[in-house]
Amino acid sequence: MARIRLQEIAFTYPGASEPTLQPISLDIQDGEAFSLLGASGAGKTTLLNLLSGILPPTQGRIFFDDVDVTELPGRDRHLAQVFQFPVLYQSMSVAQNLAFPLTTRGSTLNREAIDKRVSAIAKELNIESILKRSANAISLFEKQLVAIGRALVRPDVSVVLLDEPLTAVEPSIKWRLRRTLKHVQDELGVTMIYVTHDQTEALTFAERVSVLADGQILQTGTPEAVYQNPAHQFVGHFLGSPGMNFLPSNAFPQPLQRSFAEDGDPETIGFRPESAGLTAPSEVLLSGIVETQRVLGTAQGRVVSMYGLRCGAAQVFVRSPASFACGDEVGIALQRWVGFREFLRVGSNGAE
Amino acid sequence: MSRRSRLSRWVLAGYCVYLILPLYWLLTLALRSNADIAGVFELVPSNPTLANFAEILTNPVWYQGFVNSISYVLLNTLISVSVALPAAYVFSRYRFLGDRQLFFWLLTNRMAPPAVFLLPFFQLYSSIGLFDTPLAVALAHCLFTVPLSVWILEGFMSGVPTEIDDMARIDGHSFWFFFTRIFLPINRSAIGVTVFFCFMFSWVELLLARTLTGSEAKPIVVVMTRTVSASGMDWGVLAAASVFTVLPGILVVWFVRQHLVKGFALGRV
Amino acid sequence: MAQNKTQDNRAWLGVLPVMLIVAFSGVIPLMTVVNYSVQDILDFNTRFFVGFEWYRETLTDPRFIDAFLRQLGFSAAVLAIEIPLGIVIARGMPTQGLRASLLLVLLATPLLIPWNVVGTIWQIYARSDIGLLGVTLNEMGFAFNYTAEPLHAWLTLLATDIWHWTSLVALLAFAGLTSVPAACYQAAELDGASKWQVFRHVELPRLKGVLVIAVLLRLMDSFMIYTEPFVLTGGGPGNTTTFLSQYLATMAVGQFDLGPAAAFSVIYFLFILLFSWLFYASVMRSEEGS
Amino acid sequence: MQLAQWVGSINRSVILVAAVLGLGACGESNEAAKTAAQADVDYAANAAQWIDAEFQPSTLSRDQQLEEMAWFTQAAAPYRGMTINVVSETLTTHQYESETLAQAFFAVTGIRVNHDLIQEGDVIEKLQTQMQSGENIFDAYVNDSDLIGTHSRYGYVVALSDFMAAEGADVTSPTLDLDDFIGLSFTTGPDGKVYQLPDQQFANLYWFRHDWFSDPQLKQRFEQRYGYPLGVPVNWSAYEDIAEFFSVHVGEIDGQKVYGHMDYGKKDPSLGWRFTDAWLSMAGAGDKGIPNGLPVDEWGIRVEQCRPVGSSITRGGAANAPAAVYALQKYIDWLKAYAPEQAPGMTFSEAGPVPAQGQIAQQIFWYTTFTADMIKPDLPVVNADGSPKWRMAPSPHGPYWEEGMKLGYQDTGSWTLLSSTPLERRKAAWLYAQFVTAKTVSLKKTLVGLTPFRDSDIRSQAMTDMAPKLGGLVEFYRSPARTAWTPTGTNVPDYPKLAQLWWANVANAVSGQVTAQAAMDSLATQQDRVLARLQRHGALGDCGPALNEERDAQYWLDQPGAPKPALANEKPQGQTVDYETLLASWVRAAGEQAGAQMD
Amino acid sequence: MTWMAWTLPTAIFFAVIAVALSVLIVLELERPTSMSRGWLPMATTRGDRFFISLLGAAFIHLLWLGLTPWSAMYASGLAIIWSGVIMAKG
Repeated sequence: MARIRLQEIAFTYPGASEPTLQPISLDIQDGEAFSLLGASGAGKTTLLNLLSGILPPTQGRIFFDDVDVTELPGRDRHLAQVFQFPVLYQSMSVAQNLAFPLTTRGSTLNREAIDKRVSAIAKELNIESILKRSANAISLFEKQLVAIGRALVRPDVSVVLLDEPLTAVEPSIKWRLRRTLKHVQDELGVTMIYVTHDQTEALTFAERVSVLADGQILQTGTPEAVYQNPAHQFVGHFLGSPGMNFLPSNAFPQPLQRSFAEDGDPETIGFRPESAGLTAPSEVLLSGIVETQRVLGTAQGRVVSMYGLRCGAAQVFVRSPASFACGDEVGIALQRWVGFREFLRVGSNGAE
Repeated sequence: MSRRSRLSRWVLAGYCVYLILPLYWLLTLALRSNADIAGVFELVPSNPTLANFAEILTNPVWYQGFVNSISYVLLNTLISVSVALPAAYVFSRYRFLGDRQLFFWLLTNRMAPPAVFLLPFFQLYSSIGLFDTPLAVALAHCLFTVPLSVWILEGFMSGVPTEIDDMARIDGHSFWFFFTRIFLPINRSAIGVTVFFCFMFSWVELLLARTLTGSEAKPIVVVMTRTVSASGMDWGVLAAASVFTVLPGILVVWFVRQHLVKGFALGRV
Repeated sequence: MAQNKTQDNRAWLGVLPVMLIVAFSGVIPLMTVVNYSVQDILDFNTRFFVGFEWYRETLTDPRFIDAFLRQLGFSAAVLAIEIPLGIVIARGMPTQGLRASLLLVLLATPLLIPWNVVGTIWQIYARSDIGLLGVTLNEMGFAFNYTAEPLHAWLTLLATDIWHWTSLVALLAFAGLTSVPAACYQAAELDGASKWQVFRHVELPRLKGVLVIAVLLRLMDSFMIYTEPFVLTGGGPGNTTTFLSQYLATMAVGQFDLGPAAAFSVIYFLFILLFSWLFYASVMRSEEGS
Repeated sequence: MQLAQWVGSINRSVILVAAVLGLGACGESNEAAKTAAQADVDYAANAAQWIDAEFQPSTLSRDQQLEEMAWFTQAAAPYRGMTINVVSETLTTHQYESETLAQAFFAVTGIRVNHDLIQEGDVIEKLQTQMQSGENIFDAYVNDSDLIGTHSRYGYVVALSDFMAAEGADVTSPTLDLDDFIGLSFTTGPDGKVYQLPDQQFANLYWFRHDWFSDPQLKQRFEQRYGYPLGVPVNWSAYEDIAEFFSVHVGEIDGQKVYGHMDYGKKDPSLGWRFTDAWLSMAGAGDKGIPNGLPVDEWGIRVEQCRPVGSSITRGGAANAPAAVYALQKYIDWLKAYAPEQAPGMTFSEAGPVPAQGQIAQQIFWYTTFTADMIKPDLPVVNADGSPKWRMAPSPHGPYWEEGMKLGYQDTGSWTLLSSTPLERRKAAWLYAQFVTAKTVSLKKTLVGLTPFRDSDIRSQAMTDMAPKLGGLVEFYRSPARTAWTPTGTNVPDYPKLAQLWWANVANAVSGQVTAQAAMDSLATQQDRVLARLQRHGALGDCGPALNEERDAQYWLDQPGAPKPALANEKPQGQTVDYETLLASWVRAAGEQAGAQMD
Repeated sequence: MTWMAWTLPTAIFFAVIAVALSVLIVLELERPTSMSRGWLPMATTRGDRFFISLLGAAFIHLLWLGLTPWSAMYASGLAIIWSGVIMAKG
């Protein structure tokens, strides 16, 4: 297990004019569950390949603990990786698959120690019952579990890279695998880097999340911080479903505009659908016209709906227990907002 | 990637040299006269002549041989692919009585040593009036090409998800429409590979082609045997003819090369 | 791949054309040959039933047994060399670009040359007076003469067969390798697998399908090798390169001795059937066990 | 039977497929032929045109030629529009027939001929396929007369004598002149019937470098060493001495390595021809009596009446007799000691052109089919003026040979008609066979292909004019000695089955795997086994084999004639004869014979 | 079909095989087998066992003819026993 430090890492494909990754610095703590979140094409895979040593960075250094591994080939970095599709050795049994990383590199472990380690991991992942089976003869879900087990089995593994490990798993059992992963991470305290485009996975798994877009890290922080306090408009937009609402600050009534100015004088105000409430229209509130309404469920005996509202040129979404009909004019009360100037956060206010 | 290790690249390079040298030698023979070939050893022909090629291009027997060969090879390819397609489809989609045994049985037909089977073959095709026609050779070669075609196509089709079939059914397409307009285009590459293999086996085969033809449908490989005669061996013309026989093959490979890689890659593995 | 297949015997309709064509050109001749094998046939209307006589004669003929053993040796050597070599070559192949296309064409070329021409090419290529290979070897100080030395004849035949057929294995193996996902290599790399382990555990299992067919095809074809040795050595010097087909062809097309030749063929067929089936069954068995 | 129905239905469907695919290639050409025939073609004009443009010189006058052609036009009238297929091996003569004469035949008769050329082995294979299946493949075959014993016994070949007298009478040319064919005796069965019509003829002779043999310095060196003059060897001892002289003692001439012997030894069917053609009889293994030796022939097969009775010594045959073993041993010794290193790996076809490269001093077993390729300008064996540096001469004979025995091989490629060919097609093919051997065209054909088959052509002025360029070919054919050169005879009841035994056994001895004695013993046993099989079913009729009981070899060796006991000295004094003297004797003898004929 | 050179014994032989195959097909349709394991080293279906017994019978004959001078009838007897054992217990 190790602390991973990226120092001004950048990467440009040979012959490409645009860099795929802008200089990035990251510091991932020993034993941390860390997520890299980004849409496809954001540079996640490139970053992963830099970490696993498949690609050499164009600039910058990579440290595992205090060792500079920038020049080291992947196999000497002591890392493990779990892929989108389960990668197993088809010709071996599950137990042999799990034991395999322990038998390579002139490992000094004896038979007994290996068996012990394998059964410990199998117990952790709850796959003891299939240890004897052939790797070909188990379900996709089990295969991915075995692949995860193989990544975790080495005691000297410095970091486990998880590359969208739930892609191939059926949606109905994704949560089981996710829970198992989280559980194992907690138990074993392995440094894990979880790469995904799925915010739910990223936010539920990680202690800290980095949001990546266009080869840049836009924000790194705890899931709460990233969700509630996006450092960049894109982060706000990208996370949540629907994402954050954005309105130019001059669309708000004067009193609000004044209070915004005290908090960094933003150009754009962002607020999440659940950080606002609907009331009767009022002078001091942002007003909008109900365009759509979708019932989400009930909370404390009241029906909660997602309202789509038109505020001037923009459309915003608000989650509210109030009951309005389409065409009604309503007032939107902000409980919490974040202000942006040139896409970057300049201030925030409100309580959750 | 770890696949192209240095050793294997060296082996490949060495093997290429190993492949090319005899071919080069064939080419030089084709450019020399018989007396020259049998008389002296030289790396580069010192008196190159195109007479051997001229002989082949001007003698209608050779030309006709090429036409005959190409016609039965094409027929064979056509028949093989068209019967193998439905078979491969049902193999890849259905379980049925004896399916497991069938492929092995198909292959066993290749195990018959040709020499003794020549006479029955001849009589079989004479008895239905096909002797000395390209169709006879094409059908006989099916014995080799059909099992292989089924195998290649089945492997590929098994990789095509059955959801596609269901989708077409739900969309209300007839089976025929689905098969010809949706399914076959998906399997283009596999058909390319199959064509290559059919071509390969049918083009090079000598014994059956010789037995099943007289003078009308005599293929190029049989015409070539006339270079051995009681007044010596016509090395030069034989070599020139060989060079010509290689060309169609190279053309076929060149045209299907993309499919070859793709078809192989997605196929039965 | 065999999941979600539906059981439906109507599928036979789809297989029927294939069955008919193969039965027509395969089974009828095979039955005819079996009929031949129990008769002494002088011409098309002069035949005599002789029972198992030809079988007994063939099986106790030391020339048959010698040829059979030689055949086994040759087929074993061919498989032992061509299969690994083909795999190594496939591993060295680039996957895209003009170079890949050209290599593909070059590899396929020997497969597209008529068999008699392959023999002829090598015959003259290996001649120690006018052939490139023969002259070169002699210049290098080896007294190479494949027409007189049994060992040289064998090596030349092997070289010819390798030249002719390794490409088939290589092309099939190349196909198999192209289908190995990059992630598998990466995982093995990170697991610290050695080159051999990568080959053994990552590539070989994925090559199994193509290799089964490559081995089957090469086994059958090498067991029936005829044209190349016929052109190259004629089975000589002496009997040293006389394989089963050489011997058979002399009987069948030279002497037109249909009865004994047919018995020979049937025995021959049974042996190839046995070997192929043992191989096929063992592969199927290992698959089923796994 | 269900299967029959099933096969029947397949037949129909396959034919349907064929029809749908429109494979009408052969239909088309038939139609073309028909339209040509229907049109009012002036066959007489065509004939005249061909005679003037192509068929000169000829032994016939122009009028005779026209008359002969007119007969063909008239006889062929019922068959006009047909297309017939005939086949022969690749040879200059047949090439001429295929490319020129077939066209002329069409112009004169309206019958189209596909004259196919394939390898000799393949011709035999097609012939056998037709014989074994009864299905017509070709309407006529040109194959060597070696098969006469087979043809005359099996009954699938039409006996031409019968055919010409009966159903083929209306298509048999009045000007055929059978007696003019020099190879007719080769194609006559033991029953006296003619089975095949000769089409081209060649022999194997002794070949040597006349320029070297007349070199005074070499002559002197030879005489010094061996005690007799260098010349055409009369016996094998002399041949061996000369071979040794050139390969070992001369070694190089003009900076080029030379060899005193050339032969071939690859394990190949052609290795069998080497032996079954004449080798054993040259050594003296058989009996006296032309053409093939009676009762024991050059294959070592003894016949009684016309029944083969055995080939092992123990059955009275000579296939493993001392003379046969000696013959094989000499062949091997010379091949290894005196021939070029590559020779053991060559086939007949590969070895044939080697002497033309100028390194061979003599070859004991040389086929005259190579003549045309030996007189091409710019060859090392041809003088600047186009005359050959080489000559051909009678082959030397071995120590067991006696006067009155076969001395070499001469064979005639002959037209063979099979009874399984439909009569109409057979008749049309017979017309073509007569056409390409008719006197109108035969001299021209002979001049092109150098394989003379008509006595009238051999004695023509044109051949006399050509003689100096042909190194003795014309002289040989004109000499009475010619009759000592014959093909495989009627003792051999099944040429294909028996001939295959030879090359396999000989090859074993060549490689040194077995001794010459063992090889010939095994060969004799195998030959007897084949004979026994043929005998067992009695299918071959009155001339079918009837093996003798085995008895002590000594009994047979003690009988006069073959098998002959071993000689104490197998290498008598070498004997040579001066080529010019020999030639003069041939010319003289030829003159006497001609004179005798005139009387 | 005279060219197929039929003889009575071979006709009977092929007829027996054809009948056996038909019986197998009918049986398979009526009572489908599944893979089962007898003393052969792998799981087999009825069809597989039929093939194995045929191939085995052929080799019993070959061995008999190659190694003993006695009539092939004994080999046929052995082959029938072998086939029975394989079909029942294989």
